[in-house]
Amino acid sequence: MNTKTLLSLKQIGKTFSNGTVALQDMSLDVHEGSFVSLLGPSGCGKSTALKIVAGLGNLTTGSMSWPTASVDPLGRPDHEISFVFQEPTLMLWATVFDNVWLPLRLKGVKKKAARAAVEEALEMVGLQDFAASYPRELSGGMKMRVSIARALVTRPKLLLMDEPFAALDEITRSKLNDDLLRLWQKMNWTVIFVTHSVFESAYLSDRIVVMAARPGRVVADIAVDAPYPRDSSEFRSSPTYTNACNSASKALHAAMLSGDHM
Amino acid sequence: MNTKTLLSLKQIGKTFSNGTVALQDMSLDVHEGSFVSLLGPSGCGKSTALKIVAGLGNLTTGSMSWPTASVDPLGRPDHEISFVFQEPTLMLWATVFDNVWLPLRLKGVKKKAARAAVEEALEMVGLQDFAASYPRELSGGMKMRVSIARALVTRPKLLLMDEPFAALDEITRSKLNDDLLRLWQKMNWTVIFVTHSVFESAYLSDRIVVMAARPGRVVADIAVDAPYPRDSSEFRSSPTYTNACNSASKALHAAMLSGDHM
Amino acid sequence: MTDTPNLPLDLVEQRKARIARNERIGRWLLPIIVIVLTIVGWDRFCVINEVPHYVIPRPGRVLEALIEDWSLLISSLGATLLITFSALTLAIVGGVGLAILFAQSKWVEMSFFPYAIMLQVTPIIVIAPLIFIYVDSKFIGLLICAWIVAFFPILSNTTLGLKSADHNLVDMMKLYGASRWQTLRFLRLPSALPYFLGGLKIAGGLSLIGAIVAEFVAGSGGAGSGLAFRILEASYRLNIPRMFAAILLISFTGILIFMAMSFLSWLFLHKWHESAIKREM
Amino acid sequence: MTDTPNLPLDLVEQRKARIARNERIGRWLLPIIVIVLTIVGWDRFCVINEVPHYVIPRPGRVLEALIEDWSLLISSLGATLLITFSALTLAIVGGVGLAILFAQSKWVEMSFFPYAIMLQVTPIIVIAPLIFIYVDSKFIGLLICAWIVAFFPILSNTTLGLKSADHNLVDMMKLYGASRWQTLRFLRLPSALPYFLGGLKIAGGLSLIGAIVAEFVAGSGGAGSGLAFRILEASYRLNIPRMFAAILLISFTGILIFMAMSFLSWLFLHKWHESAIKREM
Amino acid sequence: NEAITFGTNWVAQAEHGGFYQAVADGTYADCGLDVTIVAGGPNVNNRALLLAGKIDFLMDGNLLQPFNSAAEDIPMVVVSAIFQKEPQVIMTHPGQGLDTWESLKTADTLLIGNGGYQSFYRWMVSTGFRDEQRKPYTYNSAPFLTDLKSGQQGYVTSEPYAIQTEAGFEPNVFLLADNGFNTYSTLIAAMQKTVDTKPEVVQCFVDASAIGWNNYLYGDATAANALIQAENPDLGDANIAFAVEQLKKYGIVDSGESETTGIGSMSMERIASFYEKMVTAGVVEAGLDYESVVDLSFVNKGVGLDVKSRLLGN
Ligand SMILES: Nc1ncnc2c1ncn2[C@@H]1O[C@H](COP(=O)(O)OP(=O)(O)OP(=O)(O)O)[C@@H](O)[C@H]1O
Ligand SMILES: Nc1ncnc2c1ncn2[C@@H]1O[C@H](COP(=O)(O)OP(=O)(O)OP(=O)(O)O)[C@@H](O)[C@H]1O
Ligand SMILES: O=[N+]([O-])[O-]
Ligand SMILES: [Mg+2]
Ligand SMILES: [Mg+2]
Repeated sequence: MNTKTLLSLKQIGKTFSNGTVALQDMSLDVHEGSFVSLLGPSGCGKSTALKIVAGLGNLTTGSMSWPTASVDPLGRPDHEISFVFQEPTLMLWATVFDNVWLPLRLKGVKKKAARAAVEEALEMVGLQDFAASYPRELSGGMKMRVSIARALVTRPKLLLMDEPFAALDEITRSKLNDDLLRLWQKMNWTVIFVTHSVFESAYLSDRIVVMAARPGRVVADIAVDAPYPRDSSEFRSSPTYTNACNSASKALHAAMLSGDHM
Repeated sequence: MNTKTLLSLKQIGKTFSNGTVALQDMSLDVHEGSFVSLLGPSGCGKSTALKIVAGLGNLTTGSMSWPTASVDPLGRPDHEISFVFQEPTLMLWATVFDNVWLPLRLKGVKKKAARAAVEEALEMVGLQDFAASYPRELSGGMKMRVSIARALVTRPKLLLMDEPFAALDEITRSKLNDDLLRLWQKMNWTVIFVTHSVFESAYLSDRIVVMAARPGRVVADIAVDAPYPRDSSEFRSSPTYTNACNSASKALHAAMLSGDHM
Repeated sequence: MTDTPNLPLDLVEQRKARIARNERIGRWLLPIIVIVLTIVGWDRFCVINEVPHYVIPRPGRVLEALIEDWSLLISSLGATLLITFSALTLAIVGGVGLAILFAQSKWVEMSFFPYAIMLQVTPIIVIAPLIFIYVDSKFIGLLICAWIVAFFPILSNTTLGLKSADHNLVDMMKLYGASRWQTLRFLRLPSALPYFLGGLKIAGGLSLIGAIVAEFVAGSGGAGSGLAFRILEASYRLNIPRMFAAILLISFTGILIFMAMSFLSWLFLHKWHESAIKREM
Repeated sequence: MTDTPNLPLDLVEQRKARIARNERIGRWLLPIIVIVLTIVGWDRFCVINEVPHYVIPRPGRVLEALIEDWSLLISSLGATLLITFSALTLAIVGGVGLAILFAQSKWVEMSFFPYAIMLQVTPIIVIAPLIFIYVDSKFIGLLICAWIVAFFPILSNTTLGLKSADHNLVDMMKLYGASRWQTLRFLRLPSALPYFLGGLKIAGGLSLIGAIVAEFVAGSGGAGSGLAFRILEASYRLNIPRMFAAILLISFTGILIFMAMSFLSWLFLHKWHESAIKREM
Repeated sequence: NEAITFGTNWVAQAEHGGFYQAVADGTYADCGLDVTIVAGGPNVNNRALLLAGKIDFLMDGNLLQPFNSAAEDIPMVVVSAIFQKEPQVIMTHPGQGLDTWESLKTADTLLIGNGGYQSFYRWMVSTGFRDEQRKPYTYNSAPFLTDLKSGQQGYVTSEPYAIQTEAGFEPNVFLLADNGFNTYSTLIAAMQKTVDTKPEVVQCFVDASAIGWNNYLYGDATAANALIQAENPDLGDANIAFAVEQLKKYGIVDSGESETTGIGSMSMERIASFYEKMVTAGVVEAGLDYESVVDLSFVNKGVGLDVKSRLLGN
């Protein structure tokens, strides 16, 4: 495994103009090729943190750096980032195909050249038959899957996923979990993955970061020391997995109590 | 427990104009006071079925009746129905308070008179501090919780919930699970609850209905014969629970294979 | 809904279907009834108040004039429509072009929007002579006048639409490194479409009005002159039925243009925009 | 962002802040530069082309006229503004009222929208005499004329807006048994607000133009007459600097009205609508 | 006193002087009328108000409109002709080869308003002018001033003055009336019904207007001018003075027939001759009962001649 640092957040803070302190003094180093899960109560700042990493928001305090990438004057790295937003965020006026094609299209890939990649991505999320549909003709989970396909189609260096599987049934979800892991290994991606499922985080990631709410901050950083590929049933009954789940659960409980949440 | 039939779907079918057969020959009787979970792969027609029950869509075939309620000429029952949509569906121009107040407001309840009820509902979902916020100032999970509060504030006879807790962390989710069960018992509600979690469905409901996709139809109907209130840890280790989970999982797997899904 | 299997629908569904059918028929029947009533009302008004024919002619007389002067009126209509559609085309190009320009930066918008407003509020009748001092072609002069009247709604609505793009999608564009132009092309323009088409519905009528005002102000007469001239002439000659016939023709044209714009709207939006999709659930 | 704790921001954040500051300054500076350049350009144009003062006067002369005739012009402006704002008020009431009526059913819309279009496309100059036959008060006559010019954009945009309500929210309203009126009040009207306000921006200028056109068409002169009459009179008397001064006053007023409408838009939308919220993420 | 309204065809001007004079000095009131003058304007359509019965009398520019009334069966009649000559002129720049009426036919551009285009210009076309020469005049002289090879319509009393004072040169002025357009002008028209039911009112209005005009032209016009200027504050004293001078110089109001039969006089011969001319020119159709739209019974009675001779001291 790689230990170069891809991304480094140093005591970042984000305060919205209505006074909400979404993040405070959050520090996090993400290694290249790692799979980091972000776990935390609703409203603790996970989405905010992800957007900041993606370069979509201004910091109020602190700094963010990309030690191994060259950056432009505004601090954006020169490599590909993909993002599965928490909401599907589809273009309503475009078909499923065109929605997934978009990131390629922005790079100048023509429809014909993009077809294979788009269809592969759609197949992965089980929507090969809906390429010509419009978003309004899809169910909630199907929309989310289009969004996932769109993120995967570019083969990014860094993949940010904000609760991508929350709207999916467990079988689809576990299939996609495995697909994602396979791709991640094959492509040597780095993934930051927001989830609400302790089990999912323990199964997928090599590191679980638990956050507490208002101010959003890191309260636990749990390594899941198990090699990939992980055999599903075997790994799920291993002590590493159980320990990781337990630590994460405990940290989450503690976080719930420490924040002003509920 | 009550055995009067509240709602009866007889071989209902729904075909969209693009040819998608969302539902076909779906029959379902829902007893008064029962807690029915709807489980099924993404895109199998759960949301469609719920909307039809709510009177928000036309049937293509079959019929729906309310044996114990008087209905208006368009077949709508005279009692209250609440709906937590799959998406938050908030009024962007209104504060959290006003969003939750809405159903009461539509009944002519003035702001002052509604305050206590609205605040109670917000407290239940942990958003008492955000009454004055606008939806855009909330995280994804918080928006969903506002939507849940809005559904609970009216104390409906029939509560339809479309994956209400999917966007929530597990701790919040289990708290809301318990709150919901408590309210359901106290108020003698009838609940139809769409979820992707087999565990959640087994824990909450007295009946699990499993659907298969395209055409959407009922493929299994599993009773969960355990008394309420259910002690969380005790019930979760009971054979009833384990059996229900297993049957549901199996049915779901079978459904995945039988539908054209993935 | 297609291919309804042959299962019996229950009573409620039948009732809903009946309501839908009535709605469908009413949508066409009621307007016709209203039109007929209007015409009858107009006729009764003239008769009961003994309105002289040279003040408001009775509908029959206007119809006669319409038939009698048909070829004259229709050729004038042609001339007016030429200006109208040329002006509308320019209004679309100009309005959308300026909106895109203004969307590039607050600076540009704040610097040049005032000039667009000045154009909108300056009465054509005042600047027409100035235009004609510097523009030799009469057609181009008329076009400029009609354009000035028509472009603003498109500009204003499109500007609003370009700003109304979903910010999550804007973020997504940014993330994938979309250029300014790509963001415009793939996100802002489609988002602005409903607003633009709304502006187009307004501008359609305005370009007709603009063409007529321009002719009033700047159109010399003679062969090949437009409907405005026919109105002026008929009014001067006290041939009031013909004047009304010309006005009716304008109104009718306006309605046709509006319907064309509405159809265009439907064409572009019915797949996805709330205002145009047929609700199925 | 409020209450920034005193931690050092790093270079990138400093750069972003600098860009934002430049943007803020540029938003005000650039328009001023453009205005100055325009005035200088106008002056140079007049001098280089030796444009006679009675065709296009140099800016200085217009300014002189503006100062000299200030009291005359300002009282005329008052008269015009009275019509303008009365017409705008009526346009809002009428436009929104009709839009609400039309939103009630496709029947009503299809039956009466054509009449709205007819009003829009009928040249004021033609129907003004008819209006004045049946309306005795000159003020009311002018008002009707200006209203006819201004109401359509509000009607059209509001109608579009009422139809653009999120269908999930429409479903929700239905579910909770909202009456037609409640759905309108709590859902459709707020959803239509951005569209309505867009229409208002167009109608603001149009009601000014409408007031001026109405005065042109129907206003005899005399004390208490509006800017249109001043323009006509000045033009007739070849007092071109005064004419330009009056036009400038109109333009300036139009810009002020637009700014007022924009402010109103901001006021109603900045809390929630994409087009107006300040992005923080 | 009976309240009546009189609609003019333009904003208050010296060309309306006599009417204001009769209002100001009580001449109308003396024969029982309370007259309100409703000023017109470039786009104001007072005719519609007359036809709809909203005003009692209308000032008509020339005889073409009454002919049109005859063609359209509109029961409107002309009861007096205050101006013996149409004051309409064509102006050109001096020294541009456009110094005679005939040479106007070679001008590149003639700026003629919409009304003029519908009336006198159609006669001009019949005499060799061309449709293509015409461009619309919207009461802004800038296009004329910038194009030296152009001509522009105007009232002999107004536009030449504005040109002289603002543009600084004296334009060539060609009075239409002196070049064959021999219509009466500033006609007083009323609906037939008014003439039939209230002849005394008509007579009073016609007579008092004639007296008013005599007083305005030959006596002390201060009160009338004050009324006019109250209506139209932009009109300067010099402007009025110029207008009155022109009215006299060209014999617009008082020349020919009127010198013997009084201001307002009309003769059917002259009307017939104008009608024939217009028929020949194709401006109006042949065979109209044009006599039906003129009623000579209120004029040609020498009313006001006494006032004139008293004021002129002979
Ligand atoms: N635009 C905004 N203006 C003000 N406050 C905001 C804004 N966006 C987010 N917040 C606040 O910031 C905090 C963090 O929000 P964020 O969306 O990052 O939470 P999250 O961890 O993603 O929650 P969830 O799991 O529910 O999606 C919340 O308290 C929210 O209310
Ligand atoms: N407006 C529509 N037009 C056409 N097809 C539609 C429309 N709405 C839904 N569908 C189709 O109907 C099927 C059922 O959709 P529905 O939303 O009921 O699924 P669901 O079970 O709720 O799925 P999920 O768990 O992903 O929310 C899907 O295949 C979808 O593509
Ligand atoms: O002069 N107008 O713009 O109608
Ligand atoms: Mg989030
Ligand atoms: Mg669903």
